[in-house]
Amino acid sequence: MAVTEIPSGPSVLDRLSKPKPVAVLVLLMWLPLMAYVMFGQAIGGEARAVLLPAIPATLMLYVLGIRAFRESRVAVIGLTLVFFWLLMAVSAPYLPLMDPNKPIAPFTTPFTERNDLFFWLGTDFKGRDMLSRMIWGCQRVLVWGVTATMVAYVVGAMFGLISGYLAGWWDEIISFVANVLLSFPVMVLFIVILNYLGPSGFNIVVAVTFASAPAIMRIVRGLALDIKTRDYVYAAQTRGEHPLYIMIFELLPNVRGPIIVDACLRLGYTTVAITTLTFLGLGLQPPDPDWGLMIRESAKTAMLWKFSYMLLVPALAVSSLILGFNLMADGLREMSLRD
Amino acid sequence: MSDHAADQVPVLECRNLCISYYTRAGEIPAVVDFNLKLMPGEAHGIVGESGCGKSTVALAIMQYMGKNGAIVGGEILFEGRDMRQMSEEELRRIRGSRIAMVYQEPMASLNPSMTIGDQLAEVPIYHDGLSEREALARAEEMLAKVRLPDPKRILASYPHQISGGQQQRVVIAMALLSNPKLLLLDEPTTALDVTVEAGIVELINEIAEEFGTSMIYISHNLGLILETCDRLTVMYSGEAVEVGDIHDVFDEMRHPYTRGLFGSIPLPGADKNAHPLAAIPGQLPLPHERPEGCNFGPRCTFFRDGLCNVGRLPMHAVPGDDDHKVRCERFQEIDWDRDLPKGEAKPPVEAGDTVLSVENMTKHYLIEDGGLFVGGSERVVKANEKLSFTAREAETVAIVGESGCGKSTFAKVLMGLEDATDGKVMLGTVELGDLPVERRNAETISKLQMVFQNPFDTLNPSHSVGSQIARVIRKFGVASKDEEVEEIVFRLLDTVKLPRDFAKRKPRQLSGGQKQRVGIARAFAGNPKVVIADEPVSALDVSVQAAVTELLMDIQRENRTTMLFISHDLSVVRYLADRVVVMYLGRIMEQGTTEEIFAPPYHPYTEALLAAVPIADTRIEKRHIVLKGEIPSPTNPPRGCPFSTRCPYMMPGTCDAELPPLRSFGEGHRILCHLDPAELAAMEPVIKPKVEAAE
Amino acid sequence: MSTNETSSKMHPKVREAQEQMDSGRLSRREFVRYAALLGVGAGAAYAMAGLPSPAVAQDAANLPFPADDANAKAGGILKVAMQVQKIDDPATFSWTQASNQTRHMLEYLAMTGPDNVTRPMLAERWEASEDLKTWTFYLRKGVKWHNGDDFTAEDVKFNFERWTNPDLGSSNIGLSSVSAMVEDKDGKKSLIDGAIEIVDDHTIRFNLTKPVLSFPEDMYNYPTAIVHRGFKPPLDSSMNGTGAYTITENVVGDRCILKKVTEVGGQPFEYWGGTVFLDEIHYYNFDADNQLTAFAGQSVDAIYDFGVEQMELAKAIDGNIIAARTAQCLCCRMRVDAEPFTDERVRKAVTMAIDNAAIKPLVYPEGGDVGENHHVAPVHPDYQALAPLTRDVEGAKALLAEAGHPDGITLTIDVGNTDGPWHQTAAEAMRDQLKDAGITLNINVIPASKYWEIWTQTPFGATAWTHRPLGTMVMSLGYRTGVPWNESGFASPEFDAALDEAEATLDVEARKGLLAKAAQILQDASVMVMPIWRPVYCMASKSVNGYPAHPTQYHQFNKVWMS
Amino acid sequence: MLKLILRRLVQMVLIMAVSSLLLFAIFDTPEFKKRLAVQELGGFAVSALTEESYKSWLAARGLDVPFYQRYANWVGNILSGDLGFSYEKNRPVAPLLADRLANTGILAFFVFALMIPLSLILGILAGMKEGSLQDRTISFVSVFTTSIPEIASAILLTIIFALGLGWLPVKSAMIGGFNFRELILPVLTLVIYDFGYVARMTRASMAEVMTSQYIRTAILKGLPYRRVVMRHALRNALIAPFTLIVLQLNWLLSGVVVVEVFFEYDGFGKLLLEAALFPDVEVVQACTLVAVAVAVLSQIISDIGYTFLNPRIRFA
Repeated sequence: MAVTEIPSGPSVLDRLSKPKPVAVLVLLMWLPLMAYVMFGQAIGGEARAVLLPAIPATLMLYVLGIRAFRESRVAVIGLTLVFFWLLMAVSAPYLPLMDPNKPIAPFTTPFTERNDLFFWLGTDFKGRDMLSRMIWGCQRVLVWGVTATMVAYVVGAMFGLISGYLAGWWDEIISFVANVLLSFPVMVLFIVILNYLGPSGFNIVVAVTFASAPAIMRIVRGLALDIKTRDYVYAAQTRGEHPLYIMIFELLPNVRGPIIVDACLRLGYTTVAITTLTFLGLGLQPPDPDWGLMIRESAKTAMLWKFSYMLLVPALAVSSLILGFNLMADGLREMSLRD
Repeated sequence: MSDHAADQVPVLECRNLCISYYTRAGEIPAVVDFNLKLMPGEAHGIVGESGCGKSTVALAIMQYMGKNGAIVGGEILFEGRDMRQMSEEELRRIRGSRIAMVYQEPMASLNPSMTIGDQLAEVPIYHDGLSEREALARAEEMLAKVRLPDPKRILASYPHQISGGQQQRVVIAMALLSNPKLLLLDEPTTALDVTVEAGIVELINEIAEEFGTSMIYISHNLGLILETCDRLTVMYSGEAVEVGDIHDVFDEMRHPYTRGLFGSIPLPGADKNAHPLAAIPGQLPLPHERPEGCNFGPRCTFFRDGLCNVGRLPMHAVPGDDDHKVRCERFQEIDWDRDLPKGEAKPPVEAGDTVLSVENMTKHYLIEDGGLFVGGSERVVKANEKLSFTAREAETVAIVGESGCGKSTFAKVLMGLEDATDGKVMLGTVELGDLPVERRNAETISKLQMVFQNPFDTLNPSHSVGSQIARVIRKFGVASKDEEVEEIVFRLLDTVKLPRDFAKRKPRQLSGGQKQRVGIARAFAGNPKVVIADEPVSALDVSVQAAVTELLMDIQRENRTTMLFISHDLSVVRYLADRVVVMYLGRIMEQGTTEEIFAPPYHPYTEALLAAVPIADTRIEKRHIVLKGEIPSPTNPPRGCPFSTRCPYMMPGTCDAELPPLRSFGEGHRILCHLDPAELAAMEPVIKPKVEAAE
Repeated sequence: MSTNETSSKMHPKVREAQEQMDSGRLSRREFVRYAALLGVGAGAAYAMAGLPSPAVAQDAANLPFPADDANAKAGGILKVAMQVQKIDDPATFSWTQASNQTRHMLEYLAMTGPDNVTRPMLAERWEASEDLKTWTFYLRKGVKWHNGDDFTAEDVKFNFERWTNPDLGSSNIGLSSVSAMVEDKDGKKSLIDGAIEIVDDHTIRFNLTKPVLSFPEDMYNYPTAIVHRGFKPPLDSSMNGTGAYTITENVVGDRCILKKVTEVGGQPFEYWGGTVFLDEIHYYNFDADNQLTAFAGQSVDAIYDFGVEQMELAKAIDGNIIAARTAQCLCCRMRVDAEPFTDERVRKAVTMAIDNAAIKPLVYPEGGDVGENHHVAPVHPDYQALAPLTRDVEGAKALLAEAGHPDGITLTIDVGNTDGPWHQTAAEAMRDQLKDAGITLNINVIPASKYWEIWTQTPFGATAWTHRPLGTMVMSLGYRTGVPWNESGFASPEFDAALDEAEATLDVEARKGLLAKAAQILQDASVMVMPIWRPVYCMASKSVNGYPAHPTQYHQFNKVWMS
Repeated sequence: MLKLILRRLVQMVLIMAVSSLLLFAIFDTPEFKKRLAVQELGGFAVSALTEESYKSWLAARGLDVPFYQRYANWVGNILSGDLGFSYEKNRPVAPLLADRLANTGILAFFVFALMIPLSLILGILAGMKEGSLQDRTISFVSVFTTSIPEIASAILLTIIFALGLGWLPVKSAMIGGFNFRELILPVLTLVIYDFGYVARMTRASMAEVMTSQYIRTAILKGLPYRRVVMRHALRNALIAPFTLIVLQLNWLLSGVVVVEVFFEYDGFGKLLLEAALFPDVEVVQACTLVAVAVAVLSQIISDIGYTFLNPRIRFA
């Protein structure tokens, strides 16, 4: 009877009274970007048109974000850094940049003119414009990093909820698997998985999921263990709710808050991981620009004071994005502590 | 003692003390214009509800304001010297030696990674320059003075190795080590069980006598203040509203809030039908939303526009008594004898047929002492042992007991979250004992609902109030169309006296009392037959408690619902219960009607419980019974009678060997005790009116 | 050996060649190489060609090495950055690097110098019969093994027997000289009885089943190092060679240390090849990413090989960059049996839309040769230029339209960067050019090891082919119908016939023409885009003197000295 | 306690068994074997091999039997102390791994020697006075440094100290034997990334302790501030960082990969990456086992330490 009932949403009242403009904006920004980066080639010629709605959406989200975070200066700085790169990612095809893959004038130092073109950040060993590569380079890191983190969260949260709420054998098995995975140093896990699957964005998602989900699962499990002792869960149990309903509608929304901070930090870790793996040759593959790839390629060619800009540019770019995520996490934590 | 010689210097004097906190929202005044004069040997109580600033005062006296608090005005004179002018070093020398403090949560107040001996010895080492050995010897002596058994063992223990009551005694010993002039006690017994609390209160009173220490006793419990203090300050929302001799304030209160407080607490004589509680309307203002003029104005029945809400109100001395002051502009216009707050009397309700019957219900847990693979030992925890009682329609049955008595387990079995090990639980004709909630049908589930203790936990913070009530309505099939459900949600909100637009609110926008009302609405949404109320008001402020209690009773009365009221507070139980079940360590020690329970013959445990509960009524005299020791752990209960380890009537060889017989005294009144029925019947009442009225 | 002595026994083909040279059909340089192969001493050959002989020692020893530098100082350690591989069995080496590790310990019968002329090494000289089927090698006397044994014909025979034993799995069995001593017996290859004759201790004769001109050249192929007759793999267990140095430590992936051999069994060791200057030769394993940095930091004195992408970096470092022309290339071949390349018009459109001459400077701004979409390089002695290719975008579009792709076509090329990121650069340049003809080229970059798994199967792939001394060699390895390395699936009886004819023709000029015919067939079939013949770069610090640049990247450090 | 350690060890063995079996299965695909052949023989040579000679090549390397059989052999060998043979490096795994672990050990030693005092002192200074200027400065610096991934800080340090100022060598291959100067950049890189994290955790722990009620008790007992911090706060505040630092061992095994590869330092991480890419199965196996062992052992150490430092558990 009650056991097989499929849980329904919290309530009509709740749903009707709350339109979610932020969610709509996030989707407007994210889906085109994801489509562009993951399936840009498949879309073909005018793929950049899909990014058109994403640009205003990103700007609006930024304004909303600033308003929401205004209490914390740290968070605002972090948000600004992250949104700078998001904006670059969605608008790169529309910016007056040179083709990031086109060899123009090799080894042009920054702020010099060559072939009647001015190179703000110089060019790399193939003569590709560094400014353009840096800006285009954020697309793949952002898209794959965020996607990987999201997937890891979905998987981790799912198992965490099951493990924490249902306990017993579920917990034993899930916790053991998590322990096995956590016993591998992250990089070892990445190397083994990517080596097996081969390097690609989708496989990075898989690898990050394997590496991050156990930790997320532990956090969610801990939260679930705490929340399940709350009276409202007790109330749901005593009115005979299905465990699935309790996990999704009673636990999950309350787990959400604490893990947002963690998610921001983890976005940073994932960005580090993707850059590092790409540097090691296990991550994203050339020729499209990517920061890790820029480092990888330049490490061969630029180990000299006068060429060090080739390494410096991607290194600073990736650090600024990670700093953005970390500052956001810091600010969010600070704000949550104040409440 | 009331006429002090003029040359006597007060131990402590606060003059126009103002304390503020600095937050994002700016400066929030926590305490405004606070005055206090404490003479040597005097015990002064500060009473008030949460957020009134009473603990802030204590910490301000210690000059310990945290990083965002500050004393913004006034003076604190300790033995005539302004503490605000003292250097850090001077303060350090006073703290712990001249002024000492006892805290609300003893466990958190002791360093978990240091032995008690080390923590105690520090005080004489740093204040009196004793060597470590001397200091430890002094500590041991002091532990003995606070009646701790085996002081040597305790010195070597870490805080977590001793019980909560013992921890509090350690904290008190620590405070007394340097023989302080002034002792600040900040809710020292709130975290403890009633019978343990009684022991601590007794100790405090003895200290006051033995050491002659001046004390400031902070509490929300008027009864405790009455038992410990000479003078009293009543605080409301950052201000002292009434100050005076304890008897003056209790018997001739001159502030509407003070009187409201007394009206809200169930004193002996209150009765849910004849003399229901009179709740103070409204709720406490938030610190940054205090009204102009009198803070109590918006809730006050004597409020007068243009008088009470203008400017800052001063304290007025009550004519004829300089020591008695009130912060009220109209106290002289009010007829204090006539305008007593009174609830509306209601006709008593006739109990109907038996709805719930529990028969020999037993619940045992198996605890595995985890071995590496197999072979870990198993222990049985007898959470509930042979519980038997019945509850009739529209009846309120109170289940009384302290922590570990098994009342929560019992609720879990009833709600179907645990299976009974043995025995029967019948709801009407449905046997619930081995019917877990997943296997119960919607009708059975909806017949049995629960109101929870903690208002902050009872509602899911992520969903709106309306949706949480609506879910119950749908789930129990009361209605399914959106409009109908909405209509019922609104009606329920009306019933619990909340505005309809609360449906859209999230729980965090509600106060504790309001949340509890929503919890009640939710419990009654499925038209239950039986409602289990697990300490529904114990976490609420006194002035709000009454309103919620009354609401609960009204709805119950209207729906003829059976209520199982779980509580440790005998005052509330006496007020609202029709019948009472007293539990101790998983067993029912005594059950009967409320009158039977509160009059002899008592079970010795009931007797001790009654004696332990502080009563805020000067006209009542209580017998003095303090139980020794602590409640044993349910995982390791004593042999024989579970109460035998603490029972003043303990008969060695009998009580600690065999389970006592169940003795019946008239219909339904049963006592589980070895004592002779005659002996039980010969007991004197614990509470009786004072023969001689206090002056 | 004097010039006269040589000329008295001069091979008739030498006279033929000399005539060709005189009539202008054979370049002087090629004559020298050719004559040397046929047993004429290199010095004599240079003399006959009227060319100044490079500074090769002209003393009686007839040494293959350059002459001693008068300023040379003995002593010192040469440190080279190179991948350090395992060296269990020289006959089964797969990579040049391994042979470089052993080259100064284990020596060869012949040695091809940087001038592409092959000189006798452990052999003192050789003679070929007129039909080029019988070759007699006269071994150098006085060559000692490090264990004190004399080097004899037995040693040589032992090596040939090893190579021809298919169980060993040596790639030498595929050399045209060695394969001409092997027969198929019961489906198993084995050495023909009597193929190797020991004439005396220092003379050995080989009887071949077919004429082979390149026998001496084959004898400097990297897996043909001569080991002691008592050799048992692995080499590490008993280091024994004829060279001036011996390996004292070989840690794979880390270092290989060679030290000068000074004494053997208490006796001083006298190296047959004259003075060597270095005390030690060290190879250190560095990632390509790090080798130039290590060089700049003076951790090493020389670099085995660096990619063009590192050229700017190398230039910025103080040192000599040494470039050599090679026949190493990137063969962007289309599989003629895979869609859409089954349609010749599509392939043709691709090659027509690409301007090889424009790609080369993008990939290799310095050095290298422009490819002609077939597999014979200008450095090959049998190369003959074809009519220059011209880019024809409109023509390509028209062909595409004709083939049913009027709106253009999307192709994907697999690039493994097996030889460095320049593969990708070349592919990107192709992409940019193809765009003009409406061809969208997706570049699928995959890891090198992955690429080797699919290199023969992928429809469109960029494969790196290494240097081989002869055009006929590589053409028959890669494009004959059904051969294992035929990665394009190209099958043309016409081509096979032309190639057969070229291989059987000994007349150099005729051979060139015939090979050019085969090349033309390949080019016309548009099987590949071959944009570039790449140069190899190595680098040595200024303190390294006489560091030779060899197109095959073989190290010869006997006369190198450190200042 | 002993039981807990035993349980952990059993768990460790179980995890090792499961993970190594998985690894064997993973590396058993024909693609991996082919890749191995390509690495050893060259791409051209492999495709010229006949089916038969490829099979004999597999047999020569013992790759022709099913992976579980190889696994069984391998386990047998492990139990008899033989960690296997490296195809790539052409030598037994045990001495190879020992060499590399020793190098990484040296690296780790200096990292910890620098990181522990630095992060603890900074963390305590920051946490002692939450919200003060010194707290905000230290906090910001530590967020900032943790935001620079190893690869970026390696680059920055190299650019500044090696390429720019020329004070330190660019690479750390140590071909001339152990050279302390070559160790500085890798150590600094790891320390910069990691100390911020530990400092922040120490700060959080210290700040939490400083706002706890027992610290209030200690202050209101009239103890000097020094005594409050040193005797009451530190011990409790250091429990969490201690366990964290021990667990950093596990992190370090990840961090060293990129640092060792970047600086060409012959340690465990570089070995692992090379072996995985080769694919040198038995080396990967051995490395993984070591990594798991380090992870589990550090957990055990951290558990024991936690118990030892925390009387609440020690005398439970």
